[in-house]
Amino acid sequence: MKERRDPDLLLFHAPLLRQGMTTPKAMRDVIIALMPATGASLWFFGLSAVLVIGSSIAGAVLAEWLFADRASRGESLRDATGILTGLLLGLTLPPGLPMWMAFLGGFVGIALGKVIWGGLGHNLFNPALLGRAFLLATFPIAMTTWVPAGPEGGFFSAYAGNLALPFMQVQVDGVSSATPLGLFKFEQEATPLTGLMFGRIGGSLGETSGLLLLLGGIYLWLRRDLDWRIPVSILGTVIVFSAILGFFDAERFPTPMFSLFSGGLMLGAIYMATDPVTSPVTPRGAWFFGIGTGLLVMLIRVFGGLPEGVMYAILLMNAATPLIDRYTQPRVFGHGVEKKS
Amino acid sequence: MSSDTLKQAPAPSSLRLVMTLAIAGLVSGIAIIGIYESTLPTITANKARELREAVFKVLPGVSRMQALVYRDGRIQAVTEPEKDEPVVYGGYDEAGDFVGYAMPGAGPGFQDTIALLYGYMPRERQVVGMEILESRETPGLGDKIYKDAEFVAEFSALSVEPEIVTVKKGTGAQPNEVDAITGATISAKAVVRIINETHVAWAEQLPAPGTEPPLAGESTDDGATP
Amino acid sequence: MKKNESYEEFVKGIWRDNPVFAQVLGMCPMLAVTNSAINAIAMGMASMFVLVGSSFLVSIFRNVIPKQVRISCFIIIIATFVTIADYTLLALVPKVHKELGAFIPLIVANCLILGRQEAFASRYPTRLAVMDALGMAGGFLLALFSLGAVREILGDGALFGVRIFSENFEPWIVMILPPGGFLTLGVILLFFNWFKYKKDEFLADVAEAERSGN
Amino acid sequence: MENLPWIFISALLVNNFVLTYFLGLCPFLGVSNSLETSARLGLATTFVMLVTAVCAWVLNTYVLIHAPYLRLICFIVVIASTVQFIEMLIKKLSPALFRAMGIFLPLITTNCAILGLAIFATNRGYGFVEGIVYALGAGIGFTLALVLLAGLREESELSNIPKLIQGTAMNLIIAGVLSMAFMGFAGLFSSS
Amino acid sequence: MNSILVAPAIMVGIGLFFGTILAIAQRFLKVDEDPRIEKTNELLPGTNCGACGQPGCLPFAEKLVAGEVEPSQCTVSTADAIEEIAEYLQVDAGSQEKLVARLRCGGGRLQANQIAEYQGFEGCRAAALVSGGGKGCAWGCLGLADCERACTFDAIHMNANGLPQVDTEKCTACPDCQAACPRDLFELVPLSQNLYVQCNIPLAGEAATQLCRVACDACGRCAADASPGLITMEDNLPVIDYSSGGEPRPDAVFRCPTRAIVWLEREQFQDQASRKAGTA
Amino acid sequence: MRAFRFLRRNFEHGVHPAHHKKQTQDLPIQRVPFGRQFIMPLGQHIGVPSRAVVADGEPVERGQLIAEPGGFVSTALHSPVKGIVKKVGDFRGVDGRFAPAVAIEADPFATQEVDPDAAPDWRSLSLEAFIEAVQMAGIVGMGGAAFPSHVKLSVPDGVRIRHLLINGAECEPYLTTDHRLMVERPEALLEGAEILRQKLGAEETVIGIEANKPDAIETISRHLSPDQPVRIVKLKVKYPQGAEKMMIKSVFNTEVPAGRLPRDVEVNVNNVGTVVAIADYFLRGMPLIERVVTVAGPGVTYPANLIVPLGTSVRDVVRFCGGLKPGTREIIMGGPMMGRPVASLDVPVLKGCSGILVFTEEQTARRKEFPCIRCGRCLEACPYFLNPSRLARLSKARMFDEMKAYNVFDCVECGCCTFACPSNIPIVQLIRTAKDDLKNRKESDG
Repeated sequence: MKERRDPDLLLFHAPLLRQGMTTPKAMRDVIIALMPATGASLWFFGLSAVLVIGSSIAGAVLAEWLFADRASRGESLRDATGILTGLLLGLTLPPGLPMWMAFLGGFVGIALGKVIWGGLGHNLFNPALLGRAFLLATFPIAMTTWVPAGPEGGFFSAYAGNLALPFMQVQVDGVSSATPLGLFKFEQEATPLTGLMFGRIGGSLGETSGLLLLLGGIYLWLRRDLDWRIPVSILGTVIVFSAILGFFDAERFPTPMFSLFSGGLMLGAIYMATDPVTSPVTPRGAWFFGIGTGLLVMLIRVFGGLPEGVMYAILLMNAATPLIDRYTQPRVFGHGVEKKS
Repeated sequence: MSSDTLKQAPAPSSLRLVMTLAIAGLVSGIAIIGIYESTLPTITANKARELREAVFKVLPGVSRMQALVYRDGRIQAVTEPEKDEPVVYGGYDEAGDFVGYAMPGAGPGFQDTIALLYGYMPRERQVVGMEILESRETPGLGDKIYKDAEFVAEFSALSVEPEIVTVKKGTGAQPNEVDAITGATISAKAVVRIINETHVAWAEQLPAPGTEPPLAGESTDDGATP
Repeated sequence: MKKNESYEEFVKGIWRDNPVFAQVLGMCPMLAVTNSAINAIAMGMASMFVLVGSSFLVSIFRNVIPKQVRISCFIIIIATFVTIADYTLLALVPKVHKELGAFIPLIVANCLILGRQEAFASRYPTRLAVMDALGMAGGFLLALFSLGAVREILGDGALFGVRIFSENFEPWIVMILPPGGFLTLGVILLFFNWFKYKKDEFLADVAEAERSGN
Repeated sequence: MENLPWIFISALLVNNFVLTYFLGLCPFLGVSNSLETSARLGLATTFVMLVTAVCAWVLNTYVLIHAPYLRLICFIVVIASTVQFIEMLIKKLSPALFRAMGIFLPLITTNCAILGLAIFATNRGYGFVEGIVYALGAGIGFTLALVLLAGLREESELSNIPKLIQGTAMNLIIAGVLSMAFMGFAGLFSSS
Repeated sequence: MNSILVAPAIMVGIGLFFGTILAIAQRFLKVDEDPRIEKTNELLPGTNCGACGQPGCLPFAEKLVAGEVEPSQCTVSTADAIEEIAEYLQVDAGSQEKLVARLRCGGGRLQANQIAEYQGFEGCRAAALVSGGGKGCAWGCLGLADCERACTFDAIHMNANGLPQVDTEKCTACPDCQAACPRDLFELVPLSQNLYVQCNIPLAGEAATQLCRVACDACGRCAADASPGLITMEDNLPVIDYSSGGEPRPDAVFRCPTRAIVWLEREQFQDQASRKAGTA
Repeated sequence: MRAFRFLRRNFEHGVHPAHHKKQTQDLPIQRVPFGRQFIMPLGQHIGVPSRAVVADGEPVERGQLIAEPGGFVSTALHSPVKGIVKKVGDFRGVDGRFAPAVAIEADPFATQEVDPDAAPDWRSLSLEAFIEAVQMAGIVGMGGAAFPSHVKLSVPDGVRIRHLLINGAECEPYLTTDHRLMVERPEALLEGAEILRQKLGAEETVIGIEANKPDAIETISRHLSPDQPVRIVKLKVKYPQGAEKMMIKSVFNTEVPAGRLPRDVEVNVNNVGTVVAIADYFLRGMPLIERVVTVAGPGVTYPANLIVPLGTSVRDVVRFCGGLKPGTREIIMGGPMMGRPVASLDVPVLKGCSGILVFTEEQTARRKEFPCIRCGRCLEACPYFLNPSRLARLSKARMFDEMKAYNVFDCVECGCCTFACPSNIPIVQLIRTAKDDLKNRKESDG
């Protein structure tokens, strides 16, 4: 047999096999997991939800596209992280927020939270939360104006606030309501648990239904896309903390279940705090991160001036992540083992 | 030029160092006292005017005032309160009759300490005006405690019995209830709390209505009445 | 010739060696008081007064002050000027003084001012020292003003208290809050870098063209 | 006296010297590239702050009642002398520490956080104990901010931050984000 | 009137008090340190590059003051700065010939053969680990810019041919690129030595030229023509002995059939770049 | 407690790659015909290269010594064929470099047999002589690392070996050489094990086999005589079960301290292939001149388990297996997790080469790299509990010195991290680069 020309051989360092899971797939999984909660927000808030979430995704994607260098422009869009950031941000916004603000939030979140750090995997703060923190500091009134679920005109009508002209003020809707946490903090008024679990309460688009968020979390856990330690430790800390407080003064402090299902805790603990890029990489670090987040959440909610503190708690723990990582390196195999005599 | 500064090795004596410092101190002391003395009258006048304006604002119908302190078990008028001594201002009308107290209070707000002045009429047991002197509350939210006319107006006739309470916006019906500010509940509550605390602190010390110290000359009132 | 030299000293402080953008000095007052343009200018003027005055004095006495206590002497001189500025502002514009609050005395601790004494005024003749101080303070003022203007325009919709947008403009409150200070300055520095980078690129192109031309 | 916890928390978190008052930015931006150095500098600054608080109280109580207009110049001179003294002490006791701090030890003098502490404490009329607590809160808050930033900066060395942003611009933006996160502490313990 | 006296009195009092304390402290806490060390350190460039063989500038300053090293051993400083240090310390500046880093390989993409395709982390050392990175020549430059990244002084840039071009003006002859090169191709050579062998292949004849067009095939013509002792063949490569006394001449270059030996005036590979521009 | 020990018969972390062993696990071992030219590099093992003792043109017999050990950590080399030494010089090796080797041209008419009487009587040898005999037989670890076996057997005074552990895990995907050896030559395995056990004075022999080779377990059990102190341990299927220290952890639940050897926990570990080679030498007189190689992978026409004389070129082996399929992109020597891709088909099969795998476009196309998102999968894969994510990022930033603090030198390059990485970052390569750089600098400093 005549010898053919040798093939062009490829040199690639071992190992040459791969597990099959890739980063973009993981990102897509998170988006899938968020679908039930997104669906619920559409159910409750109708067109408004579409407008707000759509604008924040548009802002995020535009920033991603604008600041990417020519070579990686397509790449950074394909890995779906920009869309995920926009979606997460959108779910934390109040339904009546002007579209331009949601857009700005998405844009700033990606620009300050991701692009300037060098893109995916290099940022140290959660971009979605950064965008939200920016919005909350910039437009405190619009960001804390909550509307009761369901615009008056049915599914296809939007809140007037959504349609404010760019850079212009919000036309406040006639009725505004408060979030369960706000009600509890300022009016000592507890919202029934069923409302918290199934929606129909004032709050941001994605936080109305705790149960659906939990469902997505379970999906992610099954797909192994999520470090289960973080949500478990955050939620656990919150439960324990509220239980202890409740032990001292059940009237004044919220019950564990209320703490668990109110506000953005579910959304934050399952989807934001677990952002792998900005949470500790070491398993022990993940516990510290979760416990720290839980404590800060309760600190701000119970003793702070704000009704809700999940966002700040996660951002603060993001800032502490490099330190946590550094001091929670696992014990290396064979280290610290006494030689058998 | 750098090389010859490098070579000046011999260290000057300690005495010279100390003397240089002393002379510098002397000269600067003189300069500072000079500027201080020359600006003092203007500054004092500015401060007095500011205070008076604030007092007149929180106590409607008042045109004269004097500082009052609690000394030797009673409230008395002083020309200049001592440092760190709690003080209230008595407001008097054109005729020199006592109208009410302007009471300064301070306490932690949302962001930082809030300092305020409120007018209190002991006879009616009512707060009749409130002015924020100092605060670093969040612009756009917390700063409504002085920017929101509606909120400030809440304090124009407010009963202190049994104490002032903050209620949700639009629900205040009782004379001792203040409508909170949407989105800035903490700041609003802080204002009310400061007033309550100040009121409690002074409650025992203020004399019974009608026995307030009379206007003691015009000395503290530098040029209020033309 | 002489004139050129002092002009040089003046100009370098304004742009090339701008204390804030290029040297990153004097950040504390820079960020703390620039929530409005007027405050920024007041702070800039006060700093200019202190810097020029102390540079002048330090330069005059530069050969008299022993090396070992020079820093202490500089500080005393600076603190004196600051106290003078403090009281003058308090007497003339009490409102602005109240806004600037504790940051006027803090001019003393502005590393720019002490740094200029140490690096320049204590080594060069009076004339150059004053020009340098004017340049540096001018640059500082410029930086303060640009930051203050940006923050006031976005944060309040106004400049020098005059509305420049329509009534309905939604102010960006973060701009007049502390984070806004950091972020705005960061973004301005980014532009400054970008500008320098473009210029360097341009110069490199020119040099390249020259080399290949030869 | 019951205000003490609030004073501490306020100086530590709510009104963090670096992140909301912009005090001590020079070392904040300069030294924060290494975690170890920044922790040491933070502790040194905390120590100097404590000393300053004591000095300020002594000056306020015994000297400045006679001449309030000398406040600034007295503070700065006393602080400068104290720092110089400490500098000598460190140089003598631990040359390694001295070398690690480098030029930043004398810079503590021009660290406005120190002077700011003295001035704020005086403006607020804090007494001796309150002053000490305030200094402790401010110093630990300063250290906290410094250490957090240092950790973030060390980590960001591994990121491929675009060349244009590297350096001060990036540090300022990180500081801005930190400052934004610290806004969450607003109102802490003030309502209870 | 009283206050007018109080102010200066307090100032003088404070000045005296702290002046005295510091003066006393100075006496008791004084650390015996040569002030010249600090000053010298200030005069040094402060790059802490280690080109001088010391771990940093401060240790170098200490050695300078101790007289253990010469100022000119700091290859980073400008001549003026070295002069200034020498003058300050009152020592001889010493003379150090300007050294630059030269690459002992001329086989870029256009010259050297590739036998397989490398994929993975872009870096020479990383590629060398994977069966030699696919380059046919096992001794030559891999062209993945480890040296460019390692250079503290921005003196090395990869040219279009995939070879590192050393900017002789910026090069301070620090050992960074030598340490970075997995094939150990960098040499620190005096700038004045023009004749240079740009190949590292210990093979002879066709075995060598099969791998690379500009490989030295060990024909020995350069050695035969040069003045005696100047060029000798060792391990199939010419070695130039500048101390032999014979004068190096550019003729050797023209005798070389593969252009493995070159005559360098300034930067390496300049002619290659221009030639490529001409042909392409 | 003892009842639950089976639960702990495992090490922590690790990964579960698909084993891909179906292709060859049931194919009996065949012998590859002798080719024309054999290249025997002098540095086939870890340690000092051997010293050639033959010259150009010299005739050699099959099994004749052609190179003697170059030092203690070095072994002898023997001619794989009867033929003529063509050249002693530089040839390209597996690592792409040129290295000294002996090229032998085979005598096409020779019967290529080994003299069985050359076998020394192991029972009469003293321990030292036995160890020297192992060295002179050129026997090295056949699992892939090619560490000279006699060094492992040389136990310092005062150290006792209680357990002889025979490594039959073969956790690398695709490879079936040890599997086939265990199935086809259980007697040789047990004989070799007995020789080693007696010489080491160990109490028992433990054979660790992954649970996915039931036929191997069954065959060996069948050949066991009840009086032999041999125990078979079924191990969980998990990579890298076959790594020495991991297997010790699995079998004895003991961690070998970092920087120490198995002998410090009274264990001696040998690969199945090594043990068979010992038996072949001491019972049949054949030094290490050939080995079993699995040729597999989607790019090879007829996958096989082959006995290949050392020095045979990959080209010859592949040709015997029916050549390469079109679209072949990658040829690996060893397993897919730790093996080396080769740059040319002319490189020879060496002592440590357990497999030749041929991959096509389909396998190589899936390695697109994404940025590290610090998901932590590598931390949960690393059997050494390192932080590969951080190591890789440090290495990318060229901060090699900082990597020491993260125990970079504890990495054994097993490849779990890279396998698990969803971003396809070549972590092992980055770590090796750093190690290489650090070692290089240490040498130049010293």
